[in-house]
Amino acid sequence: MGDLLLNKKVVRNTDTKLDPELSQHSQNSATPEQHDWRQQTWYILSQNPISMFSIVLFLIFILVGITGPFWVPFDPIASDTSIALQAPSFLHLFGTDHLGRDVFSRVVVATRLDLWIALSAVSISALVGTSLGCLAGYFGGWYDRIIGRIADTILAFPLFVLAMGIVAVLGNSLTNVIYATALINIPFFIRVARAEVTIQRNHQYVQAALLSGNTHLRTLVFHIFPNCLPALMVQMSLNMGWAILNAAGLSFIGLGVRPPVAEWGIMVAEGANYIISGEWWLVLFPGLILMLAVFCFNLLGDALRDLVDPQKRT
Amino acid sequence: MLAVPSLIGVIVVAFVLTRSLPGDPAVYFAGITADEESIAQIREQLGLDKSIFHQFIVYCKNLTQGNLGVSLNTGQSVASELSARFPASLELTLTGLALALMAAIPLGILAAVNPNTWIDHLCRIFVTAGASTPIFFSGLLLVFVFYYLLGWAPSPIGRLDFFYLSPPKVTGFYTIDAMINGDFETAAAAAKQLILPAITLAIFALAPIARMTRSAMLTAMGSEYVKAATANGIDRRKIIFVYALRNAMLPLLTIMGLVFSYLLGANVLVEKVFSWPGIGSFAVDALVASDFAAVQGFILVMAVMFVVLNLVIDILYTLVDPRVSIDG
Amino acid sequence: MAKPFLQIKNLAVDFATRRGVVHAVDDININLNKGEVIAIVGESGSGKSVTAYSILNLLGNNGKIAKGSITFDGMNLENPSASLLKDIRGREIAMIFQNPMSTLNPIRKVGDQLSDMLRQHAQATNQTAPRKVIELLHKVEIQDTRRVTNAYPFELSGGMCQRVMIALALACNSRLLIADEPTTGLDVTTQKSIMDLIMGLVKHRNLAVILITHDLGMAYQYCDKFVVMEKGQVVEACDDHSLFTSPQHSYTKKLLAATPGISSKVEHLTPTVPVELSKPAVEIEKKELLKVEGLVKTYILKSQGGFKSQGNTFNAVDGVNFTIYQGECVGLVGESGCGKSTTSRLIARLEQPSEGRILFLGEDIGQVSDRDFIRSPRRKDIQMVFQDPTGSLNPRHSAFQLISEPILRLQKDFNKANLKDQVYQLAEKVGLPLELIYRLPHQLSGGQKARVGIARAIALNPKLLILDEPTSALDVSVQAIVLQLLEHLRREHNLSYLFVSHDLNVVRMLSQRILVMQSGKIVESGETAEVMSKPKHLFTKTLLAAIPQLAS
Amino acid sequence: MKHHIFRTAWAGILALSVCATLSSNVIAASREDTLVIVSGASVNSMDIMRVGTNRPSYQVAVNMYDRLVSFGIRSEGNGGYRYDSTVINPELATSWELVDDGTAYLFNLREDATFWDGSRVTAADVKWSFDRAVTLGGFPGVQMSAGGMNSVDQFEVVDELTFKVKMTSSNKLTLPDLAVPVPIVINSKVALANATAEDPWATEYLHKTPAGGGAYMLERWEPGEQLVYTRFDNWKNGPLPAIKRVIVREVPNSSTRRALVEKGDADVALGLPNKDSKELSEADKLTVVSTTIDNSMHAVGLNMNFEPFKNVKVRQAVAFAMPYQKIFDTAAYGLGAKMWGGASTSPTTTVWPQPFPYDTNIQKAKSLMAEAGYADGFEVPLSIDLSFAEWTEPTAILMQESLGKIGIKTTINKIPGASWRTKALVEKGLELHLKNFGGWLNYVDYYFYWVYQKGHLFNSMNYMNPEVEQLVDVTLPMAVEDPRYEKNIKRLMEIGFNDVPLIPIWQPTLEVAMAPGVEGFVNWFHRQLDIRSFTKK
Repeated sequence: MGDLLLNKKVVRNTDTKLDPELSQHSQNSATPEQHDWRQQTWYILSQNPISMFSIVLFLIFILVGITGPFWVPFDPIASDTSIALQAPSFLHLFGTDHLGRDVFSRVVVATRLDLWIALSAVSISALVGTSLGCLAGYFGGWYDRIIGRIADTILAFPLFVLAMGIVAVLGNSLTNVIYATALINIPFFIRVARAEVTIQRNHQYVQAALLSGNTHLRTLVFHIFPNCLPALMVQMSLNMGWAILNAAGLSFIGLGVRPPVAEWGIMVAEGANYIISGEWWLVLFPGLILMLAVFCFNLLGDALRDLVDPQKRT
Repeated sequence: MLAVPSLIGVIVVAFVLTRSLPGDPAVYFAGITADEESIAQIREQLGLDKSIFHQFIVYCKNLTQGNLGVSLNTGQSVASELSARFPASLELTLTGLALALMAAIPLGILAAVNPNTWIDHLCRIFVTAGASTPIFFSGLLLVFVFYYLLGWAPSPIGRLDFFYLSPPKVTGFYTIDAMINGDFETAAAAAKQLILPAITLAIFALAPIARMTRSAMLTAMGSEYVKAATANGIDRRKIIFVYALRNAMLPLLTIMGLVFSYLLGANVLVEKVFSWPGIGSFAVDALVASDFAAVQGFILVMAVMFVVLNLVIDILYTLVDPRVSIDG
Repeated sequence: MAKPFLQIKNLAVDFATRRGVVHAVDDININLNKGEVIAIVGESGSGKSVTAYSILNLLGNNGKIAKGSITFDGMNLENPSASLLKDIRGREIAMIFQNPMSTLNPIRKVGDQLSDMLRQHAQATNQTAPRKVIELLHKVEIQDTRRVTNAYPFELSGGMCQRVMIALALACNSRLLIADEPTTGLDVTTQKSIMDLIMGLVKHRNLAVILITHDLGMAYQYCDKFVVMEKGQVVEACDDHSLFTSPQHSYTKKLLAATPGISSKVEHLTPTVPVELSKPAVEIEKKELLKVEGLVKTYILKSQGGFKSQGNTFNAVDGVNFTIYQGECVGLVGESGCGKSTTSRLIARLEQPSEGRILFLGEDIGQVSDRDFIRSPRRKDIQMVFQDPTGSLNPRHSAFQLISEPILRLQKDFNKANLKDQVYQLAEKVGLPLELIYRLPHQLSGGQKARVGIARAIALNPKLLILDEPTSALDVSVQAIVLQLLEHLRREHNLSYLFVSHDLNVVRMLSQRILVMQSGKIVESGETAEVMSKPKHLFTKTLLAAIPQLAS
Repeated sequence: MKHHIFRTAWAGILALSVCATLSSNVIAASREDTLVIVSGASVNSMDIMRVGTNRPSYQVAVNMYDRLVSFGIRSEGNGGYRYDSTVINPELATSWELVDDGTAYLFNLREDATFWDGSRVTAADVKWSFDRAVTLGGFPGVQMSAGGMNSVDQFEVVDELTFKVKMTSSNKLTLPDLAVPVPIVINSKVALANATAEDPWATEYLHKTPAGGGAYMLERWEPGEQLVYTRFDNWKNGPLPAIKRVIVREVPNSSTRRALVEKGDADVALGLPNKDSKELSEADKLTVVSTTIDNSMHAVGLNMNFEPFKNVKVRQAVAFAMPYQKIFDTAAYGLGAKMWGGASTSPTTTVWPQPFPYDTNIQKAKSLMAEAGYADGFEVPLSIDLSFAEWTEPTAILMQESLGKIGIKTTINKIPGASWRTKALVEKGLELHLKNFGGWLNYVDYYFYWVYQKGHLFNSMNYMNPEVEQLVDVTLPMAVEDPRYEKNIKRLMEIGFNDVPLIPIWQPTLEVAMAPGVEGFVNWFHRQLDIRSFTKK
């Protein structure tokens, strides 16, 4: 079927599109402005306050992640049992935990760790998943079948349990949490990359590249792959949020990073025991910040998609 | 048929994974005061003294006879554990999914009909916030507010409150079984227990469904056939619900499948919070106790479920979309 | 003077877009009486569709009528209430769109869609609807009503779908029909039957019709009144066919010249004959360049409906033989799906033939697998110009990168210092202004993109250039220039072309010989003049007859 | 189409909620004579002798089966009770005597005792049950042999109501060992009727179906969810329990358990975290029973295979660097008995466990480190068992901080419960770890036997001291009355004090919260639930 589709009828480019952007394009494009994309980006963002919000939020998170440890008011791991479980106050904005540690400082310092987990896990899975997905999408045949089966097999596992299993097997360390999170994200990148490449492969610039003497691999890497990047960026952003949730879930079960390291998921898990007894701040603040971070990445994914392809946004 | 290699893959990976779990089950189950001898005795009983390969052969042989082994942790045969617990998870997941659909599809349509307005933004923020909330966090908050503070919800102690007896098993869904049995009181009690955990799941599932509804509806609403139907003066309601929504169902079905299998996985955390006796909490306990047979059984059931789910989605697809036919 | 049936007065439509407000059309005036057929003609971006759509207020969320009035039979439509729209749409004013396949709801049975329409406008009740549907289908000359009623759109051909669309449009005895490029995307033979059907029904019912088209030939053949639009403005309006004989506006003239007719010549497609083509063409000496023998390409069809199907194959190309001589242009014509594109890809060595030989200067290049051909010294000798100038340019590469790509990959003695000169020369050769050379494809116009594609193809002085529908995505005025460029390049560099197209009129102008293809086979071949004037095969005859001509 | 489905579903849910509100009075009626207990633990078998039966399941042996004898119970005055290891009470046996020069016990069985099916309890049942315990292997065998019972030959049916246990030599542990949950009396007729050739001891049957004559019978057991007991009204082996029906529901989450009992949904909540227990008792609405667990300590283990810990000065330095009070306040919430700050380096009393002579003294710890040649400290992982994260984690974090002050850099290594046993107890490879051991039999020598003797399971420190080896071997079978006994155990304790391979922190407690009017929780050495003594007003 796929090959026959190449034979499909050429629909004449007529002006029936209701969206006058296209028509305007052909008129104005002879005199494109230098700041074209900047204007466009600005316009899209100003049209969509939520995207703007998410980008600002993202920058704040990054900033906090980088600088947080230098300006937090208290040592995030120094305990002082004389002030354990104090409610939020001016001194301790988010209160203190059962060891008298400042929750605010811990939440701030945890930012770097959580972002690092998410970033490294997603980078690994993006690298592996995209490579596999590109091969499957471009060469099809046995590549597609085998890689497709790999993705299916991973997906046939209950993913969270798979991650738990991996951490349980390898031991619960930061690295293993990252590996586990990376592994369960791989099939999503395989799918996106494969789908993207399959679409791009049918574009004629691919044939043009082959005619210009590019080998198949070179065509895939230097011609098709760059055009798949936008879609992959969107996926990466969405998966970042997911990776944070996953790492937090592992911590909640008790398979996360090691104490006394501050991490949002552990803090929620530890705090969970204190809700009923009234120490709500232990759960609430890390939980909210965790939620906000994931929220930010999800919206950021939207914002990126909006910039890349306004039609596709969901 | 296409699922067979995946299933085999799952079986092999699950086997290797569980065998590499740390801890020696023989030691664990020999009991607190066991000595070398009794540990060795138990190791032999469990067949752990054989080579890994041999163990795998035995495992496969048992599998073909429907014998999933015995969970060391709960002492029950894995098959009976799973058959008792799986309906619990399924009932919860399906209820969660149904709640999510009931809320998300109208939201998605609302957003799609008013794209880029404050309604759209609000829907998006609402559902995204839901998807961004860690499932254990929302579960804990719901319990705290609705059970502990307000007392509206029943205690989070599983499928039935104390004093109710589980209805005779027909489907394994307590609400349905109780109604079959004519015991509406128990059915009501079971439904009450379901509400909070199902909402917890639903909150998480809102986003993918609502967003897919929105985008599929936008695509459909922007399509040529909707334009043509509008030009032909077809009623707007009919255009939205018959023309656009039915077409939007197609991508929605795919996402529903994904959401469903994700929710089944997410049960692990919800069941922990709500003491729900499903397969998720079973799996976690088994994993922590290095209880191979139970972990393997769980993974196998989930994989089979995944395959069945895909099949169901395919069938639904063919029902909704005449262009798709069942391919081998 | 009585008010016209439909009057559009000083109409202006604005769209809010990402780049700010766009004035799509401005100051449009159109008058139409009952029984009249008016053509709105223009190239892409001229605003002809927007004009038509504003009548039914189908401007989407971001469009609005900024100025002017639309009066239809005494009703004001420029700012209609919801209830008025409900009464008008489909009942008073009906519409036919291009792409019939996507204009019908893909997952609703044709019969149901027809009865939706009937019931919506109270033309039928639940009981009478099935009977009425069949009546309607009969009216659009569909015999096989039972099958069609129960069919989904994808089960019908494009022509059949368009008939269903016509049935939908005519279901309510509406009084104005807007036909928006109703035959674009259909094969010429189907095109003719559809247009004949529409016009027959229209004349019969004395409807007023607005035909939106880019095809002057079609406008000439079917319409009484004409409006020519360019860039959102009406440049010329004419109430009779004098438009074609004595056009007033320069744009109309340009358009008329650029539209290929039965006798037009490539050098006359522009109002002034370009210098390069002023000299007569040189004679071609018969030196064989490419010889194709028994070429077959078989595809394995995926099963449909069944669980397993063996040996379900399909020959896209089925035993094709032909020869191309050096310096000659050979036209390959056929309708969609006839195998002409596959043939071109086989010869370009982008695909592996199933059977047969491709002799290039006597060497069977079909033996080399498509993967290895990249390293073959013949690779640079066979190049291709693609049909979609946008899709065939990598959106992330600048024109310079695009043109230099084959040089970097294939030129043996390539010298980095010379690269810039080489690319600049090529750009000059194809008439691409050098100031555009570092732009990305989306910053170029359609014609400029086509030039980049051609420059890339000729970068290594290929011996054979395959032109795969090189102008089908372009407006006629641009097409004219590109065709002239191609002709000029062939004469100057003694290139050989295999010109693949569905449009006989276009192929005819460039080709010395023509091959007509149908269902994977070549059914007729010969000298261009010979084939055009004395077609032998029935298919060729139908093809020729179906082309709308400017002057009959 | 879709909408109809939704509408129906909504209607259904509405209808159900209406039903739900109508039905609440029915529940109230059945609450009167039912006791609801929420527990974090999961019962996994009805048979204590089966391989893999977990500790929470011992409650089945306690409540549904009888033993020949039982320990005494005394009130602690706070609504709770504690077992009394010094008193052995009759249960199924009405009387017993030492015969054959003190090498055998002769038991007379109760005449009117019956199993649930009405059949009489005979000496044959006892023999079959005891034979089963020593034959099946695994835990029951080990426990029986702790009381000197290893072989079926040691059990003899004298007549229908007389049963004899023969010992190889006189042993003070034999009679107490018959009072632990393992040597239960099973209805051998029912069991044999369900035995097969491969399974002569009916393990499959008894695993799911108890066959006994204990105070309570099984009403239903939903593994992983709940266990429901009903009273056996014909029980003769003790005072008939007050509560007719007991529901033991599994609620893994401790804060949910607290909430349930706080809101009155449950009558008894077991295994509360110390913090909740403390708060609830301060709130004074519920009865909170907090009793120390006998012969048990939360402690730090120092592995002798780790080079620095071979030096006793380093061990003592660690003992002096422990932030005891902080840990006790934070991890134990002040509940339990302090195990530090002992006055003298040699024990003055025989009370066990008792405070060790260490206190937080960083200065002293530093100088000890310097003396040992570790002035610059060293690095060592600090391993904790994840299943007991509630106390191990805060303790570890506080320790980490404090040890840092004397140059010992630690990284905290969380080990899942499943691997803990292998890594800590079998491989004995954890350098520095937090551990707990509780001896069922309340004797110092018993504790030293398990924890300080070379090669024994709970000696995760690889501690080896010839004097300890010799002393334990001698003292273990020795009667408590023996004058050498006190001297020996004092010496053992002294060695423990000075050598500190194990640094005790505190003696933990069992925390139980009960609704007002509910009484009768018994703190058993086995820490499992005995429902027979509960009363409810």
